[in-house]
Amino acid sequence: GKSATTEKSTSGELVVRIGASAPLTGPQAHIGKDNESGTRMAIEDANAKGILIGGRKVRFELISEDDQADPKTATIVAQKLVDNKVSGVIGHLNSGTTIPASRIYNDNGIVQISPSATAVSYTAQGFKTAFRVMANDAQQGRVLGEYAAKNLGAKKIAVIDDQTGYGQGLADEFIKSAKANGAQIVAHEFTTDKAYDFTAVLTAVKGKQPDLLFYAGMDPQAGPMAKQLRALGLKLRFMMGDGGYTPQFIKLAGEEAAEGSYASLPGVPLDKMPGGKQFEARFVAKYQPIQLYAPYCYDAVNVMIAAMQKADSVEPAKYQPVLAGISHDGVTAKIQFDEKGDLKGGAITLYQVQQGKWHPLETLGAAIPAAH
Amino acid sequence: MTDTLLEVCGLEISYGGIRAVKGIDLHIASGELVALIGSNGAGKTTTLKALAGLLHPARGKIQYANRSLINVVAHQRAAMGIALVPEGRGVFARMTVLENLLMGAYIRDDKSGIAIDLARMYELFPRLAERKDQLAGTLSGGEQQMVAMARALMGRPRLLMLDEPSMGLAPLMVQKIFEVIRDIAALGMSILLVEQNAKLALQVAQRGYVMESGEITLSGAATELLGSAAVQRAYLGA
Amino acid sequence: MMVETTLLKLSSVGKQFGGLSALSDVSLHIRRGEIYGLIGPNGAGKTTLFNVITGLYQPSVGEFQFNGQGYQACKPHVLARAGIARTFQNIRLFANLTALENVMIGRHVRTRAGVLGALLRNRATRNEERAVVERARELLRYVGIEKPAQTLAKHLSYGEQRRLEIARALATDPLLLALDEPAAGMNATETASLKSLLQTIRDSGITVLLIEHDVKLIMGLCDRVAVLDYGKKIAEGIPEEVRKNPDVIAAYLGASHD
Amino acid sequence: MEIFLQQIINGLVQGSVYALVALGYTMVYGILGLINFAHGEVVMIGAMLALSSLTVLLGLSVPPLLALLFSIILAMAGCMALGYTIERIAYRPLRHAPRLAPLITAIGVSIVLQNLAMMIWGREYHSFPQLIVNATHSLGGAVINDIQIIIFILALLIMAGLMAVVHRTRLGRAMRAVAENQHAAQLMGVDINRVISLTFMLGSALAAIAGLMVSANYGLAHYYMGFVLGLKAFTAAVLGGIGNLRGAMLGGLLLGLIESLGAGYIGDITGGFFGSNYQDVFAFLVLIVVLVFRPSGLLGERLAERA
Amino acid sequence: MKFNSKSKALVAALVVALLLLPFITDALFGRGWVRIVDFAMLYIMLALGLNIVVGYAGLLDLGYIAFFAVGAYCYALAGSPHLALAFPMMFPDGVHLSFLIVLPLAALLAGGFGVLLGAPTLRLRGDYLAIVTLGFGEIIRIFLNNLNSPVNLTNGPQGISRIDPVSVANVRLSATQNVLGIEFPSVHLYFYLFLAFTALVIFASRRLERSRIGRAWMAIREDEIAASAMGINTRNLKLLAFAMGAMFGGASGALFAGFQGFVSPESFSLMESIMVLCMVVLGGMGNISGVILGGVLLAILPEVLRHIVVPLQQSLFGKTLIDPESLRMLLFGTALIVMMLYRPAGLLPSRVRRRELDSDEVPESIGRNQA
Ligand SMILES: Nc1ncnc2c1ncn2[C@@H]1O[C@H](COP(=O)(O)OP(=O)(O)OP(=O)(O)O)[C@@H](O)[C@H]1O
Ligand SMILES: Nc1ncnc2c1ncn2[C@@H]1O[C@H](COP(=O)(O)OP(=O)(O)OP(=O)(O)O)[C@@H](O)[C@H]1O
Ligand SMILES: [Mg+2]
Ligand SMILES: [Mg+2]
Repeated sequence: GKSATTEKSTSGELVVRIGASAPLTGPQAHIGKDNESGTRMAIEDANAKGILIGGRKVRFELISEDDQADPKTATIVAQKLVDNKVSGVIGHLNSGTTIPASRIYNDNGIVQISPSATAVSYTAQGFKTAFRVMANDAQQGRVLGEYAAKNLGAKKIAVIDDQTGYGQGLADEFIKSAKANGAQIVAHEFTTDKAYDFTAVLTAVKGKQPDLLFYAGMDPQAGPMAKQLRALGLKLRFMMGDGGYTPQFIKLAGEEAAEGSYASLPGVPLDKMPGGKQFEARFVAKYQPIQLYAPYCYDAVNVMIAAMQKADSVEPAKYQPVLAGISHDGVTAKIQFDEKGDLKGGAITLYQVQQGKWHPLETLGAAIPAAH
Repeated sequence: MTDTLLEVCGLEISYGGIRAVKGIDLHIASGELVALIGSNGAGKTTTLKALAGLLHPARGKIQYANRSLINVVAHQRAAMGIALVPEGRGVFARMTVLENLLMGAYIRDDKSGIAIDLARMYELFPRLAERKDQLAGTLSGGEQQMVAMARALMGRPRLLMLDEPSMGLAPLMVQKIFEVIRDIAALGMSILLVEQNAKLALQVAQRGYVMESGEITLSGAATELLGSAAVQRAYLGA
Repeated sequence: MMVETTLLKLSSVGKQFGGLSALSDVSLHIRRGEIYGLIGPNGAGKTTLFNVITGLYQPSVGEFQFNGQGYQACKPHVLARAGIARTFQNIRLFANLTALENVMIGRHVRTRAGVLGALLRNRATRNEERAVVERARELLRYVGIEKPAQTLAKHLSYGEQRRLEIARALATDPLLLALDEPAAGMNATETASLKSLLQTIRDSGITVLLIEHDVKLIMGLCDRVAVLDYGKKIAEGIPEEVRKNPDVIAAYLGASHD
Repeated sequence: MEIFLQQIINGLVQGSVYALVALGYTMVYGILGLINFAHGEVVMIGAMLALSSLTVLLGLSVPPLLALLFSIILAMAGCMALGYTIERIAYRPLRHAPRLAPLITAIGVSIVLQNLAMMIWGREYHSFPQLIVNATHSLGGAVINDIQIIIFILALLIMAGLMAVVHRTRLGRAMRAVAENQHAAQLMGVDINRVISLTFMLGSALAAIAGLMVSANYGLAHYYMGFVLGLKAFTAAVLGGIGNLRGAMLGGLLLGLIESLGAGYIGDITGGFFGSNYQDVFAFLVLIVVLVFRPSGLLGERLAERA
Repeated sequence: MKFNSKSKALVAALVVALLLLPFITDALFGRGWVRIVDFAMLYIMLALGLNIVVGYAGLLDLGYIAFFAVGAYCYALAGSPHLALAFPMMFPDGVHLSFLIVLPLAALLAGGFGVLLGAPTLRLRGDYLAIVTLGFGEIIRIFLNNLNSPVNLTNGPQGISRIDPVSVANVRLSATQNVLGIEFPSVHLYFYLFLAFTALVIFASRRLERSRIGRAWMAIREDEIAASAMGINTRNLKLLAFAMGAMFGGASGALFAGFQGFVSPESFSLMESIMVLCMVVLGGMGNISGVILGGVLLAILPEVLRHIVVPLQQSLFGKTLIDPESLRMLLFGTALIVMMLYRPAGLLPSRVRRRELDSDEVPESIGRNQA
């Protein structure tokens, strides 16, 4: 059917619907809500600005749906957003939901920008409509592995992943890169995204005497893991991907155990970006401390709107080619897409917990060529 | 003249839509042994269950010791001195014989009295004394029947109701159980006895009721009933 | 000669439960066409013996021969197919199925339709189904409970349930029908009608093995009687002999039995 | 060796947590034959109640130990009320219904409690305040801390206490009688509704303690924490023989050990072919093997069915 | 089955209504709802399969979704480029078998797994069986989640994407088709496919229920010992029940994979097994119409709640006070409880259950009647 259309409201405005989807119930609800808030803020900002497209004032409307982090529900939600004639979709949070939904958006010609799905296969399906504003597993894993082996000089590395699509993808790429840079992987252990006792795997890791432990997973696990790590007397460096870069991590680990941990986050540190600090201040005032991907959602909406403005159309078919070639200054990075829809040359910043706070160490990978 | 302990008027009980007991009257005096006989499915068990409070009658009055039993639930009736030895014995299989007997005294808290009664039960049923630490579920049928009776007696009931105590018992054991019934009746307890072995039942009882398809069709002195041609034909296989 | 007249032969069968010897060294043989009674005090091992010959328990020692073939450690369904059917002391009907369905299930072992037959419902299957229903109705009539055919088994009265168990057992076309206290809970009149039913069954050529505490029934019905006590066979013979046996009187009948 | 010892300690601590929860499962199962799927959520509510109360009290600068004591009592009381309510509303009306009906209401209760908790306490993970100095002890190279020791001892004590209640007291006898035959129990004068309610309340009080222990040990609380824990505890109860208190304890400890040894050594045993990602497979295989040989669990009574 | 003219008309009306259903749904509620209806059909198939195991044979299975998973992965591997990764020499483009071959294959494979699961559990009863089947379901999920190494068979947690859509006789169901001037969008086409299969499953269930096999299952459900004494080979028949149920599950799994185009282990979690069980029990165990109703209700209820929670609050309080998503799940849980309390034997109880309940309604205080 016809994909996206617009409707007139009484005041003669053009109402443009933007869909958003993330898990709002279930164990990941706190991150899903964070995504929703980031998206909402961008839309409210745009409405406040009073954007004109096709000569008419545009009012953006958010349609947010709960995909429960479930692939099947994600397709239902996707179909519903299509039914609701959204002009674009910001979502989903997980790769496992983003991929099945992307087929539906593609079939209906609707642009999708995922703020946080990192699986390489999302953009490898050949869908023109699929974009993301987050470095994929390959990009991030490569940088992290290199950093661990080269910059931190780790010789013997242990890896734990949470057996989710995200964790496994990241861990695999990390291992490849760490090995390529001369480190030895002495253990690869596993946990789940619902666990909170890691003593057994950590003890197993301890037996292998690594000097660095990389955890590929999210903060609810990373926090307690850091804590138990110290309790078990493991003396090594603890490193995570973007899933660990949260205030929650420090809270759950306790400041003592969290101290010195590393995490990465695609993009440039917020306070180094023009408007980044301001975004953070406003976001915290309005909602709550940033959990994780709210800035990426904010950027995703903005880059989408920028493309609409540039194309002077809210029709996906019209603004999609513009989006593919856009260059937009977001709060997380300068956003450009490669031919697959992946973030081009995405910078990745490494952070460390120092005195109970995340501090940026250095920004890497700006020169990394696009994956594959 | 002894006074009436239990009086039942127009008792009616149904299962779903089916009326199993259709408005019966009966009464038991203090210290009396009354037999209730009738063929399969006549409604005897149903009646006893209703008296014990396990079923709610659709209609009718039950007076016990001059109190109405409507709205008195089963465990309260037990506390009032009504005991039922159910069809199939209902012993607590995974509890020992002793624990079963102590369950019988659940409503009491006079420790010394319970000890005395326990000794009395072991006297009455020496077999149980031998087996007091055995799990009741592993006892033979006859032994379980003894447990069930002793357990009921441990509550010092004023009214003891027995539902087919001889079922599945070997002849020797039947004799034994009936001796016990006679003994406890002699101690002044009121007893309502349901039995298929109508002859034995009417031999120990003072009065009897005959029940058919949910109705009382005959009643009277036990000896009279034993002699009645109708009873002989229907229940004694004569 | 023995092979032809003997239907069931137990040789030195024993069954142990933990330390308890429920059956020890029991040998007996049942002839084709007779009604064989099994009596004994409570807990003597009668039901255990039933469980052994119907495969619910595996004997600890010994084996038995049925219809000329030896059995040891066999599954119940194998013995049912071989021709042993039983009733249960504590009635075990399919409580939530109708009387008719209960008997139809008894036909299972003598019918053959499988998944394919069920799905295709071809001529053979349809004919078989029809025959099953017919036979089931016939058996209900035979034991005298055709009226409540559509009643759930658990809503039948006690006597009806006992009869239904017999009908269900008969539906398996048994050579040996084993009945565990069929008259328990029946009054004298009802027992009398049961007695004539059992005679009819015997006359139709089925051998009957009967456990009962109703001495009158046993003595009036059985061709031969065995007595168990503490898991051992203490007497065997025609009713008149057994009744006079002092061991039997001491262990089971009691002095004053008429 | 030191690693092995540490894995044993890990297993015992985790196992004690399972055991604490499994005891509650088993009590309810023992009396009603009902899998109380909502039990895990009661554990979670216990942790959350304790957390809230601690937050408030510590905010009012109440001394930590006093705050802890009060919070334990509050959590227990809250969970007891909750257990009573659940039984009253969702299980009692179904006591004579087909066997699976209460299983469905249990699932419903579980969903309701989870989402209620999410509304009340939010979606995020809470860190649980550390109240006592949690000293670490070294044991032949392996480490164990105070909270872990407390959990282990508490689980044993509670089991012993429950055993004493069930086998020595009048209430315990009544509970067993109700479990076996409600009909006959009533005839003995037992108020079965009261006994069942008490059982639920007792089980829920245990759940509150378990919830508090889990949160204190791992330093977190979250509205979703009950589900997996409940499932593991249920598995442990079955492994030990559901309905049997000692079985719950044994099953819990065993499951904990199986998990930690599995996670620690599957990789080495299988030459790296299977790793700790197959930890649950290993645990379930042990369970299946145990049940194949002992169909009613390790300590479950094997009442060979009388025919 | 014989119909008189009245019921013939009824059946005809029903058929017409079902054929029009996707169009009506689309027109009234939008295409998203057609997709929901499609999923509901898949759930009905699943629930009917589980009904054979739980409802007929009385075997409580908490890991049923595993068979759905086996079917789905079977289809995914046999109809996607994925195997090219693991076996580039053998399958340079992956495997792309025809739907008509893969479907029976998936069913058979799942049936085989059913037997595999059944075998060690034969001696277990009730809740012990439940936990072992639960474990089995988890084992399958864990394997699917981890078989991406050493050989990448399942692609692990990332799942398999780019699965071929179902195509029958060269008609691709993933694209809108034009038949006689009427446009049939993809979700409609899948609806008809699922409808046909559901009809098949219903037909098979009915025939099995009223057959010698079905009676034997019910006998086992009622009393296993008595059943075996009646000559029923309980072992074989239980295995058969597991296998039949698993085959239905496997077939619907294959349909799911083709419909969704993506499978990952997340879709086969324990919660899914529990939901399918809820459908069976809540609808009315052992009764086909009940199970169908249960499937429809539980598949659609959360979606209905998704749509009414916000407007409801707005009309009640003028604004959205309570977070709509948790309220939705809260209401769903409450609905489960209330429906069960209101109809303990299921919404449409089977004949047997219905009568069983009648007799239990009166004697309120009677104890558990164990056999
Ligand atoms: N739970 C029930 N549901 C429906 N009908 C029942 C139920 N229990 C008993 N009945 C019916 O009620 C009637 C009376 O049954 P009851 O058990 O009281 O008979 P009884 O006189 O004790 O017979 P018996 O001598 O066989 O024990 C019978 O027709 C029986 O089928
Ligand atoms: N499954 C079992 N486990 C343990 N002991 C058993 C089992 N089955 C039977 N027994 C014991 O074996 C002995 C014989 O029991 P059985 O049931 O055969 O006696 P019976 O002769 O049928 O007695 P009744 O006349 O009372 O029915 C009893 O002591 C009984 O407790
Ligand atoms: Mg009776
Ligand atoms: Mg016996």
